[in-house]
Amino acid sequence: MPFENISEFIAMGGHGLYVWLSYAIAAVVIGYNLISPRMAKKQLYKEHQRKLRREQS
Amino acid sequence: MWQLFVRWFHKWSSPKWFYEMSKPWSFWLGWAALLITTTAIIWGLGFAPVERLQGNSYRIIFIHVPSAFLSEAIYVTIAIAGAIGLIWRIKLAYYVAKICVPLGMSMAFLALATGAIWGKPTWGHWWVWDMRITSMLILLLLYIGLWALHNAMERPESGDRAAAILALVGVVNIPVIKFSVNLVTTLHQPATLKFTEKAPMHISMLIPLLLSILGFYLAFLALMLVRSRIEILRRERKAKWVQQEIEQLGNR
Amino acid sequence: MIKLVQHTLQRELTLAYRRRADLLNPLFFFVLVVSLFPMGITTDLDKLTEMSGGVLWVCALLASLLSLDLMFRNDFEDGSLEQMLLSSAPPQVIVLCKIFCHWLVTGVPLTLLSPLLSIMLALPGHALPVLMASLLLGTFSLSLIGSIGAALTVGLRKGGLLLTILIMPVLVPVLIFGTSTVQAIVLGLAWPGYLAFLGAFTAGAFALAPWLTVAALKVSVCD
Amino acid sequence: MTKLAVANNLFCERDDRILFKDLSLNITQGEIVHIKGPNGAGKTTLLRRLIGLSWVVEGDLSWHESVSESGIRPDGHRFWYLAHRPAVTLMQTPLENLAFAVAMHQADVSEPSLWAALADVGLKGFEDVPAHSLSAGQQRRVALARLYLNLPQIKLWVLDEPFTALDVQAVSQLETTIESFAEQGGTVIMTSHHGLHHTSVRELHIGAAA
Repeated sequence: MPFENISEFIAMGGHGLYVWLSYAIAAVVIGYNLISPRMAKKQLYKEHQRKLRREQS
Repeated sequence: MWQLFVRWFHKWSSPKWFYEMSKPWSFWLGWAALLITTTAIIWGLGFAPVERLQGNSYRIIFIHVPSAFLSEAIYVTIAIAGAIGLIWRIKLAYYVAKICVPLGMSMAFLALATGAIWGKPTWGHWWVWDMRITSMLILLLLYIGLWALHNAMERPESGDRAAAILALVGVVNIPVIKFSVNLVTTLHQPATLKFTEKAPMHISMLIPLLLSILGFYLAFLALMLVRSRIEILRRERKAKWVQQEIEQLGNR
Repeated sequence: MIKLVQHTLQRELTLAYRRRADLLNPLFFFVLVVSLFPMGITTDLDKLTEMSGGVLWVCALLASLLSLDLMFRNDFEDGSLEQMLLSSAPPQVIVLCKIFCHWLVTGVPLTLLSPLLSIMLALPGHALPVLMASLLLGTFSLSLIGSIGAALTVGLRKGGLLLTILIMPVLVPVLIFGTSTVQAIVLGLAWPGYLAFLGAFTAGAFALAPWLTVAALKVSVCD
Repeated sequence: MTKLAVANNLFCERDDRILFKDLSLNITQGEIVHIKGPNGAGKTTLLRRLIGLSWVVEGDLSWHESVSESGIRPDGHRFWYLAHRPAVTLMQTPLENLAFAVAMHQADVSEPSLWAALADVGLKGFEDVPAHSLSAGQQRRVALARLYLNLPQIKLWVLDEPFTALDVQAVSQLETTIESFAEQGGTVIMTSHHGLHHTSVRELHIGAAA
């Protein structure tokens, strides 16, 4: 085990900033990639609804 | 054998077939990717031993290397899909190529950002004109070009074809770019992982790294399928089955 | 076929002559930007010698990028371009003629101008022939690769900036081989290898660019 | 008579709007096909599809071997295409423009015939003037001059609005030329808002009017 306790794990032997910053950016990028398909689906649905309404009126 | 392949190819190149058949695939691939990547990252962050020279900062490798690998693989995928589209006029190939662009772009960005952050504890600078970082920057620029070209075209069909041609130009150039960048950058360490020679890494670091690479690839495949399905819905709007499918989106 | 090549070259060159004001702009740009460098960075001749190759190369690259947008634009707007694609001769031949003329009227003048600017940047005299050779080759591959970008963006109203974004990353090897050649001779190292890389790159571009350009032109014209 | 071109199930859509669908088209050698339709009906697009200059139209099309080796689109040296953009380079003289058009068809035409063709369209005395100093009608005539060259290998004219910007006299002259070309066995496919008065004109309506 490289780390004895949680604070050592967070500190990463003085490199905590770099490691956690990297992982934070990774989380943001991957998170965006996971969420954006959902947003796109919603957008498609909304556009479809708008089109239906336009055709009805 | 060839006949079988051709039939398989034709089936999968039909948007409707692809839409139906890819559903379970993206589901299982997605869960597998999540499981494997989480395992790899927990292992890499908490349990892999400290590297002798770089200390704990080397733990960035578990996202840096997979994203760098993936960004190059995605560019090649785009070029191949674009070529298939240009040669056989298969719309689905263009859709795949198109949705791969933002995926590849985000991976290139991630590789670049983590590479730069890693550079600070390793070399003492946030940015070093290292061969691999420089090539990654150029790859990111190539992605931006693809994306900009696609957006600039009025008709999406023209954008598809234009981007496919540009991707071919880029993919031919990638090895030359790497070679030339290698010429000017003297300050660099040898590539960490080469499949052709024995990796100098310790096995307890190598396994989480390989797992992480696998997980990233699986996640890419899953996301590619999901996004392709949305692109099919968007571009094939006029088809009746697509409209029914969009209706159902609201029910979920 | 030979007649067609003759005709196309003649047409392109007379057109270039009649639109010569357009052609002078890249040259002025080249002179202007190169002379900005010493003012912006340093007037120390020793330091300038060190960077001269790179500065000349970057500026030549930017200057000829400026003129790329016009490669097909006029022909696209007056309809000549679609006639070229309909021609019974392979359109690749016509495109190659156009690329060659573009190089003749931008790359070659830039090269001819470079001795003057190399004096301003204190490039050693013995490096000059190598600089000019590298610029001649490099600007040709720039015209070749640039034609693909010009063809992709010819249908867009604001194609100029996009063209730069598309083509810049692909031109990195040209820049690197070119500056490395010049720097090698300035530092007294072996330079022919770098020049050979540049030559190989140009040969590759020569083989592929006409086909890709025609494919791109078809996208721009046919859609 | 030989069927020059057969097209089936042509379908075209622009911006989610269907311009035409299930359009079938037979073109026989020696006839004048006049494609009619309101603005924006897809006439130009259809013409461009016929000569292989458009990818937006779906459907089957085959050309007879007398004008096309590949069968997909007519060979470049077998036809003239007069487009909406007339391919007249303004920085060049009418003579240079005509000579270049001929060169791209890889045809051999003597200098005097070029002069004669330009004289036929009423550009005598303007041969060496830059085209940008000509009027709009004269510029159209520069493009039309190639139709007066009488090249034997040309079997087909594809004309997109050939009467635009022409005066009454030039219009009737062009009509006569088109008719005599058809009488000699040539085929003409054209769009125009102007009616042609000729026995063998076949009108084809596309778009809303159909």
